[in-house]
Amino acid sequence: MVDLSVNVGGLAMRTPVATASGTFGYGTEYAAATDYSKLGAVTVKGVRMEEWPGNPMPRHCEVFGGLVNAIGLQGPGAAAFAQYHVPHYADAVANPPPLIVNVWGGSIDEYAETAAVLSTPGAGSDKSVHPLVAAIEMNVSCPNVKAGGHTFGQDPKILFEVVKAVRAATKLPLFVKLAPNVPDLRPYVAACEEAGADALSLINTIPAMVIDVDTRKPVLGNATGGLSGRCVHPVAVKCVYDAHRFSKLPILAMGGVYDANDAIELMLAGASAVAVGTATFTDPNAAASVCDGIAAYCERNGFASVRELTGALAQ
Amino acid sequence: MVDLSVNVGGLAMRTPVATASGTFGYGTEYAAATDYSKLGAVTVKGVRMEEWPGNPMPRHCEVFGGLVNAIGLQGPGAAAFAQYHVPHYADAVANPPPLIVNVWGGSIDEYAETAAVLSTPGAGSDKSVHPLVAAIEMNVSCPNVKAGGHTFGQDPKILFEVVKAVRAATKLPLFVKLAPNVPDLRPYVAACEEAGADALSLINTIPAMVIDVDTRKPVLGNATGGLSGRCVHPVAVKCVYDAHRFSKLPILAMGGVYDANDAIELMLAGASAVAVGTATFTDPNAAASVCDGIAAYCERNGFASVRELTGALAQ
Amino acid sequence: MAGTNETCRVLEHFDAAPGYRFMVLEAPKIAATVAAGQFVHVRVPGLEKTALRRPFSVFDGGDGKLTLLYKVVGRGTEALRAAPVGCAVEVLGPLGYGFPSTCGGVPLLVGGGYGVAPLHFLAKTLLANAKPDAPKPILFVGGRTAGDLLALDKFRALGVEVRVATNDGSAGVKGFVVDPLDDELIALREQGRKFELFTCGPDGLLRAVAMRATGTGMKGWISMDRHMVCGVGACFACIQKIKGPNGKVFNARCCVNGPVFKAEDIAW
Amino acid sequence: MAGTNETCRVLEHFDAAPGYRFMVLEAPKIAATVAAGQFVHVRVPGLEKTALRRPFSVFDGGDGKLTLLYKVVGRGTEALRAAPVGCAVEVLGPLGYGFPSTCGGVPLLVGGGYGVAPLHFLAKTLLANAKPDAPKPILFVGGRTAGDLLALDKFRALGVEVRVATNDGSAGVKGFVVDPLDDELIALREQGRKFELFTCGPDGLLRAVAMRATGTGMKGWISMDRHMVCGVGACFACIQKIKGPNGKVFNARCCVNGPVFKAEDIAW
Repeated sequence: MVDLSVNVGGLAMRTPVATASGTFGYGTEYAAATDYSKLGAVTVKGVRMEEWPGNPMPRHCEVFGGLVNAIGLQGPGAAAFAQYHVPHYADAVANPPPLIVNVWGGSIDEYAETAAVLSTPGAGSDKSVHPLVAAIEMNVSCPNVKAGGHTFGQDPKILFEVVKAVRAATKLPLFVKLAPNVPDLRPYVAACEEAGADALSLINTIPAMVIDVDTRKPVLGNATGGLSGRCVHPVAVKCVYDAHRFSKLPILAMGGVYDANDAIELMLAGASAVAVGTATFTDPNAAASVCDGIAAYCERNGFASVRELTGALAQ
Repeated sequence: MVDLSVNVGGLAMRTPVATASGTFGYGTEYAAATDYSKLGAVTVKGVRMEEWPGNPMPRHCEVFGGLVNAIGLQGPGAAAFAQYHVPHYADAVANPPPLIVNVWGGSIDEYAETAAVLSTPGAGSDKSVHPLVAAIEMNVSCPNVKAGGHTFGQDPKILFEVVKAVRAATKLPLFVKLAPNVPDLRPYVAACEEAGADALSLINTIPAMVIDVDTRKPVLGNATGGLSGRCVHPVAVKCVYDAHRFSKLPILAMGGVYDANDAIELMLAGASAVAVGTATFTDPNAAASVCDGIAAYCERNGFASVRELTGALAQ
Repeated sequence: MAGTNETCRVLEHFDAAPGYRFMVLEAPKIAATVAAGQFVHVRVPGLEKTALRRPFSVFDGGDGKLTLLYKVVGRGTEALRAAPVGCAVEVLGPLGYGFPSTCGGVPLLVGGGYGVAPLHFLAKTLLANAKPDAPKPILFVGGRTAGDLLALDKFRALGVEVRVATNDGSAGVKGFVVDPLDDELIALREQGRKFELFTCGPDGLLRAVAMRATGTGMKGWISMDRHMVCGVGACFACIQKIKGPNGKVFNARCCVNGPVFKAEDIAW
Repeated sequence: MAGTNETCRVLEHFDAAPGYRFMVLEAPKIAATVAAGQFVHVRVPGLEKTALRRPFSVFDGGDGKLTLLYKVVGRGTEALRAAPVGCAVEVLGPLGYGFPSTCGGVPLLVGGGYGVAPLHFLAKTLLANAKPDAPKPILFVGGRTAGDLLALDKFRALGVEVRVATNDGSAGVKGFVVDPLDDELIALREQGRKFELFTCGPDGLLRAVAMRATGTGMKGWISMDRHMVCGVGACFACIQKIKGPNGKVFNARCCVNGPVFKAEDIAW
């Protein structure tokens, strides 16, 4: 029996496989097609303080090997999420994995406020608003909202400030989700480390665009969007490999994980756990299959614990 | 009859379709399978002053929707290129399209020297070493050589210095090939503009990596490489769209062009011409088919000149 | 409320008309609970492994089988067309909220193109649940030309009266499907009879039918055709502006809050 | 020197042995000029549109036809296996420098696994060009087990003597293919006869054969098996360190400077 449990920056996961933000709703939507026992965590859609309508339609476009989306972080707001969605998840799912709440805002204050609301009672408390709210994942790299995410993640100095503010607002395990489209991840990773983040989430979608040559208009209502899917996987492996070489922050890796090999590549590159995202749209059971495949790989190759895979490149 | 001719930063092209650097050797390798009359320019493999061996094997890895390569700019050096490869191209190809010479170096001086050698006689001359050497494309964004390319392109200040130095060394049309993996293209484009570049080439490959889970080693001899192929196309469209909105520099666009629609998307986003790269490996005649398809599109949609496509998004 | 992901065998697969196909699937789990107006999310065999699923409404369900009626319209349906009888297809369903299973008045079904698919299942359901003296459904169906009219024989076999309009007059009255519909609405008003409207088709038709519902104060059930990504409400890609219970307009997900919405709730 | 991109019809396609396939293509343009040791670059039907081509050496060429012998070893050859007779396949070729077409001595052909493919075409070529009294080629062929020995009947039908070694002794002598080869080399030395070595197979075998050539001062022709990307020298992905005319080692492209190299030129 392979030990599948991992601990990523203080978040205990029973398997190294999570779902990725924006692809698994608030944890219940895929319930009838999901084997939750194989999931180490569920990352929910991005939440900010206020309800947010998201972008105009169309919000997605399939491309070869992937998907370009510009959903625009539609969400119910932190209070409604905490009051309605979290208890609903707790009720609907038997033996539910812990939630990683993806958080964003239009200002540094809003990031901190949102994190604080999810960590009540008491700012800076290590008690969360609900026992299942187990970690915060800061979205500082969504390419689809002008005011939000992206701008906070593209300058290491601002990144440091926003992470520091959230760190002060919550004692929950704090993940920062970074963008792959930087010349060098180092200053961004260093900013997260210095500001007190517990872990990194790598990678967000890659800024992308599709034009309809017949109408001569952008396909997406937002004009541009973010690329995800199998085609971004080699980019994710490279980012994880880089981050792992120059930082001790544990990494939750996402980007084109469709099968166990995709996940194992990311773990060998340095990830402590992986998240399955776009693949779920094609195969609702993708995350569970990935988990089974990782266990089989460990068994086959004599790894007693999945934790041994992290950064285990052969010399 | 649609007018297919374009002029990109002083480079006159009889069609808006070129080949991309690194995918078409020195112009003659695909000769028997190529209809050169459909090509507006041929971009040759990267050249620096000295002969360069490139990276260890393996140098490539196929991925779903694309290709990760780490060739590492193997090349004969500028003198050998000028003395042997250019005349060979001139001899072997009837009615040859002009050459865009991709240039790189290990230092700002080497960039300038290489450009000067290709522009002899006389530094700063607008006469090139051979009438077919028609433009310089500065490679400041190759992810596969440590000392070279990449480092010069990732900091706008250094980018400005290296472009300025090459600008002083040649009067040939000067293209700068930029990386897509930046948070914001603006400072990079501005640096090229201020340093006197004539055009932009967008995009280079995206840093990427593939790991063999059986050997637990990176597949590539260089460990990491660059992703190209159809899967990067939406990223290229986004980069071109951005660059065209905040700069008047004409754009030669490359990145996942497999068919005419792929090319037209890039032109509508703002490109003046496109280059076909990885697609040629699958279909040696891809560039010619793209050219035919662009002409048919113009005909069908009432564009008298392909130049009308540039940035022609409908409102 | 997400459906089961069932591996289904193709039992039959044949042309409904040029460019339109029927696919009959062995789907005991999904067929056991599927209701008219719900949809299924199909992983198309033959597409690359990363290809998104395609949503299809259900033409018929029950007896362990599921019948889809689809138009060959793009890359996905081109590939689906080639799926041979006997091959396995992954189907997620049943998904979404469908039509009500009973009707308080004359059921007026209005379909455009392959929008008749869920209306067939609906007609069958309404007839099965109707009291003996209840009025039978009437199908109003429109298309550009006679070739766009699908499965009318199957509606007639259920005892459904079919009224046809084509833009080119090649079948039924020349004009739009709302023309015969409006004739019927006037007749029903003169008779003082109640009715409900059920529709599926292009957005323009949906809106026209919804206006008839809100304009007469009768119930209108509008099935929105959107390309869905997840099919279960997880991704928020297939939104439609809907008036919520508090009167506030919000971005509802067609896959999980719909695809069938009440006419008066849609903020066009 | 790049080849023609010819759309070829599959004439025959059948198992050579379990896991190995023969494919006969109608390829008048390529077959007209192809030489033994050259290869072709095949766009595999059924793979996604972006898939790279796969290189295959030529088992037989001429009479407008091209015969390939390949091992089903990965995603590309798995897909190729399914190509039905009659289907069209895009083939770029002939590519690269092959073997010489004549031999100054006893032609010793040494093959491992599907490495026998170009050696068959070579044997046929040498026999066609040989003077009547010239020594016939001898094929030394090795594999892990008898199942890895391919097309030996076709070599024998040409009049080629075949000497077999298998690691498990299930056919021929138990051991490595160089064992019977070394026996022959000793015999030829004792007889004072010249020979040339021609080989294709795994790198270990190539190196062993090249050492026999350089160690005896005889000519050795080594065909390198590399996964090629462009196949024509454009991309520099398939390099091998080679001693140039000036003695300087450089990264030669196997596709265009090879795939056949002289034994003494290879910098292992």
